[in-house]
Amino acid sequence: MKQLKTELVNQRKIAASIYEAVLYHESIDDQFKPGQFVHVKAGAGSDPLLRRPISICHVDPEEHLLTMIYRAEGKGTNLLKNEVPGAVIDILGPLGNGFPVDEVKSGQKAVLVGGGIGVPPLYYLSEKLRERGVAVHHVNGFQSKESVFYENEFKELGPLTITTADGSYGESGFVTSQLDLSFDYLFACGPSPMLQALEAYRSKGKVYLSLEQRMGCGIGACLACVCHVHGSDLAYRKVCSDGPVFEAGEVVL
Amino acid sequence: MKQLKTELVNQRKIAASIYEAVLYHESIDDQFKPGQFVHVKAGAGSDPLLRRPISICHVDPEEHLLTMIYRAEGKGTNLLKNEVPGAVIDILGPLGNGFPVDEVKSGQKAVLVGGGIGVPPLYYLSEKLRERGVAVHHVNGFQSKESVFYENEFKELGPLTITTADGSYGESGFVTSQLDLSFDYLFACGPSPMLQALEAYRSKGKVYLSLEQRMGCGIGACLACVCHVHGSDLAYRKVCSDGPVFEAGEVVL
Amino acid sequence: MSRLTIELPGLSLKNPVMPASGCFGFGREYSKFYNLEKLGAIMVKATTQEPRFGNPTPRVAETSSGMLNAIGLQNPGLDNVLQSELPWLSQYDVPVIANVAGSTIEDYIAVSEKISKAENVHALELNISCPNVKEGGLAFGTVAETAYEVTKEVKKVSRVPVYVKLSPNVTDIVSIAKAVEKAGADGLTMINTLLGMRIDLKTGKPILANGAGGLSGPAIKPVAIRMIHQVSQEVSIPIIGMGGIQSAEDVVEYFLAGASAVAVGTANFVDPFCCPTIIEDLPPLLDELGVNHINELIGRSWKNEWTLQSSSR
Amino acid sequence: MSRLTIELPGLSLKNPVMPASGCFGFGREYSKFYNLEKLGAIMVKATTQEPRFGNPTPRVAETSSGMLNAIGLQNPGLDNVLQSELPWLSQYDVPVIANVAGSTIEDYIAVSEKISKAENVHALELNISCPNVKEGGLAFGTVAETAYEVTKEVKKVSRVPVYVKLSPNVTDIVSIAKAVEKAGADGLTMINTLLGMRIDLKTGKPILANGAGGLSGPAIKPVAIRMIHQVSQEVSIPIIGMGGIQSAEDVVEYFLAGASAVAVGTANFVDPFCCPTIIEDLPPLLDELGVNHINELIGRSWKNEWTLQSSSR
Ligand SMILES: Cc1cc2nc3c(=O)[nH]c(=O)nc-3n(C[C@H](O)[C@H](O)[C@H](O)COP(=O)(O)OP(=O)(O)OC[C@H]3O[C@@H](n4cnc5c(N)ncnc54)[C@H](O)[C@@H]3O)c2cc1C
Ligand SMILES: Cc1cc2nc3c(=O)[nH]c(=O)nc-3n(C[C@H](O)[C@H](O)[C@H](O)COP(=O)(O)OP(=O)(O)OC[C@H]3O[C@@H](n4cnc5c(N)ncnc54)[C@H](O)[C@@H]3O)c2cc1C
Ligand SMILES: Cc1cc2nc3c(=O)[nH]c(=O)nc-3n(C[C@H](O)[C@H](O)[C@H](O)COP(=O)(O)O)c2cc1C
Ligand SMILES: Cc1cc2nc3c(=O)[nH]c(=O)nc-3n(C[C@H](O)[C@H](O)[C@H](O)COP(=O)(O)O)c2cc1C
Ligand code: FES
Ligand code: FES
Repeated sequence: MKQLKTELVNQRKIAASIYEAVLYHESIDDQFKPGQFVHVKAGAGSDPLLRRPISICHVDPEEHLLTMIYRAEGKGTNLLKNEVPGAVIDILGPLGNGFPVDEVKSGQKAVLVGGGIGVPPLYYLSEKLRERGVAVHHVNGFQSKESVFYENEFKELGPLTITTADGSYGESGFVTSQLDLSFDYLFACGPSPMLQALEAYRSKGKVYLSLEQRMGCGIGACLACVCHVHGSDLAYRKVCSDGPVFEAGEVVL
Repeated sequence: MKQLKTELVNQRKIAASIYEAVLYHESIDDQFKPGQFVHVKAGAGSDPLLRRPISICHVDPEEHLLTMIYRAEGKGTNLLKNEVPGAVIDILGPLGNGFPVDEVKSGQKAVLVGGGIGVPPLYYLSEKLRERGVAVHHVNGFQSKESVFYENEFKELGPLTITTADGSYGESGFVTSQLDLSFDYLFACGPSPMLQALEAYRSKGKVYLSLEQRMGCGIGACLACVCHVHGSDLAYRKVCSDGPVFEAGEVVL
Repeated sequence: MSRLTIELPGLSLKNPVMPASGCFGFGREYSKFYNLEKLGAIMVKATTQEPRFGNPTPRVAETSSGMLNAIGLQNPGLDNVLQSELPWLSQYDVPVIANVAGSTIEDYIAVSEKISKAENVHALELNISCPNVKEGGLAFGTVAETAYEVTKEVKKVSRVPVYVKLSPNVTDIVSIAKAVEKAGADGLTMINTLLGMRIDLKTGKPILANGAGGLSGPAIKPVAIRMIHQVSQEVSIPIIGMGGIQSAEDVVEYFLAGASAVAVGTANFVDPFCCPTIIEDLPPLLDELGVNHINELIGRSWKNEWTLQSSSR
Repeated sequence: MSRLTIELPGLSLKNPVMPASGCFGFGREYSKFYNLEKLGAIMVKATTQEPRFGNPTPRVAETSSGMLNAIGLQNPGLDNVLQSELPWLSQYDVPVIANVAGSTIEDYIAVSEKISKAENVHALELNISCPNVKEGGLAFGTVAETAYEVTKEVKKVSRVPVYVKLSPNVTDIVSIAKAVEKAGADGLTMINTLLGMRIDLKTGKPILANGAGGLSGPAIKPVAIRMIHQVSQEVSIPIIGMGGIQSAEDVVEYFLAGASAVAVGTANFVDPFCCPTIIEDLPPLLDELGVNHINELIGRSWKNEWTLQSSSR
């Protein structure tokens, strides 16, 4: 974990309210793993105060570039989207424990399921799985046509099914309607109801879910982001430092 | 008075901690008068919260440009100095009542006395007096050599005496040590002790002083910036809207 | 814009947004920027029996997302307000809420009786919570008994409904709110400023000449929301909420907490056009939230279990 | 760095900067970023007799220049703290201040007695002001009599000096400070968080699962400065100040107000290196202000009429 004053190299809008930002810092390298996140400070001054957790979407270790994709929603992300190339973006990272890439073997089959703004970390994961010779199938769900992003990027890595809740693009409905696939591993990131629905797929293979939680510190000190461990009133995990990726069945969603 | 989202065209450091910023907005014209000020919002978000009053140092009505000079001291001005060309700077202005330029007649003699960051409005004043054919003499006082700015700019408008408190440049000591001059008008802007010392020159001619006060609204509504009127417990003037320029003897310094 | 109308004791508001007392003078300055009739109402600067110069300067200091003020109730006094300020304001068709301050109960009674007779004064706001006057003000607002007393006496003489402005600088705001309700208050306005201080590193002394001052602005909004959430569940008189409001979103948050109207103070200094802007932004925001009339939002955070719209990732 | 040393009851501090309770766990996480021995002391997370899971999530919400938290005193319980956390921390040569919480006086006594015997615990901080537990906590801190009572009982059993953490959610903080001083407290720590709330527009409900929570961060600094300015003039025990500290300048402001040491809470979340950075920034700042030793600054805002340095335009 380092505090890096990165340089914003490039920023563009890639879908409705969705922005892709590329950051440069000489310390950015392959220590930044799929499923980990960076904690981003938006704006100078103390309003907004807290950092924003944003997943790592892609890393170029040679050029020391990190790509993140975010939805401009509230105060912090709306400030971020107004930053211009050359601006200094203060990030902490890499934080958390990512997906267990090393566990998956060449030739195995992985399904990657993303919902909305949960899609970005799966891009980096897919890249790394492909490097290992894993067959990757993607199922990405969005609200509507306007919010779809990275369609071509994912297609280059493996088959892609897109669903939209309003049926305006790809298959109509939720990602879970498109999951009659066999797999060795299922990796998912998205809204809680989606993750809850995916817990059932544990019977079919190994399932890893990336969770979201409101955070204070992002490094495990403040206990803002805890979740219960199944079968105990007191045992807990911290999403920021024990997760955000957990094996399905470990923690209560 | 208008709220303008200006564009920062250019910004440069011109002395120790002193910055010159040039703003563009199509509404900037000669309605912006010498001695008036603009109320500048620094940073996005609500920290810092209040606007900063900064004097108008020069206006180019054809190009719709406004120049201001400020010292990066606290939270707001230090944010401002980090803005890069292209940034949007939100200002309110023009505010307040400036120097009575129209009162001074061609051929009359004016002395302009500036102290530190009180110097900038006198540049614009001097330009306007020159246009009217007034003979202008400048006396600008600074802390030390490193903080001197606009020496050549002032010299082009008329004789200039520079004083520094530590004697590292120009005459040693305060501006008041360099005022054995005759004048019809004396205009001054600078720290309170300087203005208090200049009140005595009322015997020699007309004296107008530009005051400073911590402000809330900047438009006369909140009563943050009041000063007493001589000879009354209750009568008052608002520095923001009745001033910042007052004739010496009107208000209690 | 009938989606924004609100009926409160003495006040038929075309919209629930009004400038807060002390942050808008008597309206003269802001009338140069927009038509004051756009406002739901106007809460004018505190009026005392005699003219007051107020505290020495500096009277304001900035804090993170807030500001301190110690104006000290500067105002031209009751007679001048009645003869000059209120008649000037009467050219606008907008209800005025007169803010009444004093050092003794007698002061409050005297000012309230006379000012409540002014034609365009539709309600009084009893400022029993000003932190910036040594003699009284705050003390009235921090003790339930005196708050009760002054409210009751003023109710006897006022020709118009009486709103009482509560101080947040108390251990138990609910007990004070209940006391003034029992005394006959028609409504509450809350919150006044939190007591705060800043010290100048260079001089080693407080920035404000007065020492301490009142903290306002976005910094105090969560305290106000919490107090309104508490109080609105315990009283049955309406609340006009204030503290850090800057946007239509903030207004909705106040309504959800339990306010029936809102006032905007410090934000006027940052953006003189903020009140009309907020008023314009409300209808589209109601659309987004799927709400027909703003009054459906009042107290929804505690009233029942309905949900405006489920949040989606 | 001897310009920064401070002697307080039980605490010989190499510098006056320590992390605030609950914002630093038991130090494990931050020990990965820097050597904990750089710190003046460490205020560890509240310890209760039994382990606690705390409140449901969401437990934090952001506000302008602040944040709300309702962690609910999650901690592994006294036994685990004694057997695991404190021994782990003892590898660092840094004094520990143990934060003690409970629901009854008996809880406070039991935890205080045992935890004060731990070798590296140099002082206790009685958390009688936590806003996030229903049963007690805050109530102890808002009534002078109970604050007196709990302090007195704990003093009887504690092997180390006792600091009492004051709640800002009170009408009269001076009376509470005096009560705990009279009960034998060796020092005060102030302030704990202000009670606040934020409501989610989309759901219409409070963002925090707990409803209300404690407001911390720069937003509350002016309230803390005001309270320390008041209290330090009325008691003769030292004060460890906290609330919104982010920089060396903030530390000096606290000293001028009357604090003898400071704690940094929320700022650790924004910048995990903020404590060592502040400590490094202090000596040059003292130079700028023409001050030899930081203890010369304590209470200077009210102690006498000297001026640090005249401000120049
Ligand atoms: C591990 C992790 C990875 C994430 N990766 C991404 C990503 O790659 N792209 C992306 O767009 N979003 C991602 N999110 C969600 C993202 O953090 C929030 O959308 C963002 O913090 C909202 O900030 P804001 O300024 O828009 O909203 P505001 O409403 O201003 O936020 C206020 C506060 O609430 C917190 N908050 C609000 N919504 C969320 C949320 N959904 N999850 C956690 N905290 C929240 C903010 O961090 C902040 O502290 C991730 C969240 C987590 C926990
Ligand atoms: C009419 C007028 C014209 C001015 N013109 C200029 C100018 O041309 N160039 C320039 O450098 N400065 C000028 N000043 C002073 C300038 O406003 C302050 O230096 C500036 O506000 C400080 O802001 P900050 O962010 O650096 O300091 P901070 O300490 O962060 O400011 C905190 C608060 O205090 C106020 N404040 C602090 N110092 C002063 C001060 N000296 N006067 C008024 N308010 C203050 C700020 O406006 C802000 O509200 C002028 C002041 C006035 C009243
Ligand atoms: C400069 C200033 C002057 C104020 N004067 C008064 C006043 O005269 N009477 C009063 O009841 N409240 C007064 N207040 C308090 C406001 O009406 C309001 O309650 C408070 O500022 C919180 O709202 P805000 O955060 O929107 O400013 C004043 C506030 C400010 C900032
Ligand atoms: C997440 C969080 C947890 C806290 N937990 C405790 C606690 O366990 N015990 C305690 O006495 N104070 C606790 N506090 C209060 C802090 O110690 C401190 O008094 C307060 O946050 C003000 O300081 P700050 O503005 O620097 O954060 C907590 C604060 C935060 C933000
Ligand atoms: S965010 Fe602080 S422990 Fe996870
Ligand atoms: S700054 Fe508000 S009246 Fe002058």
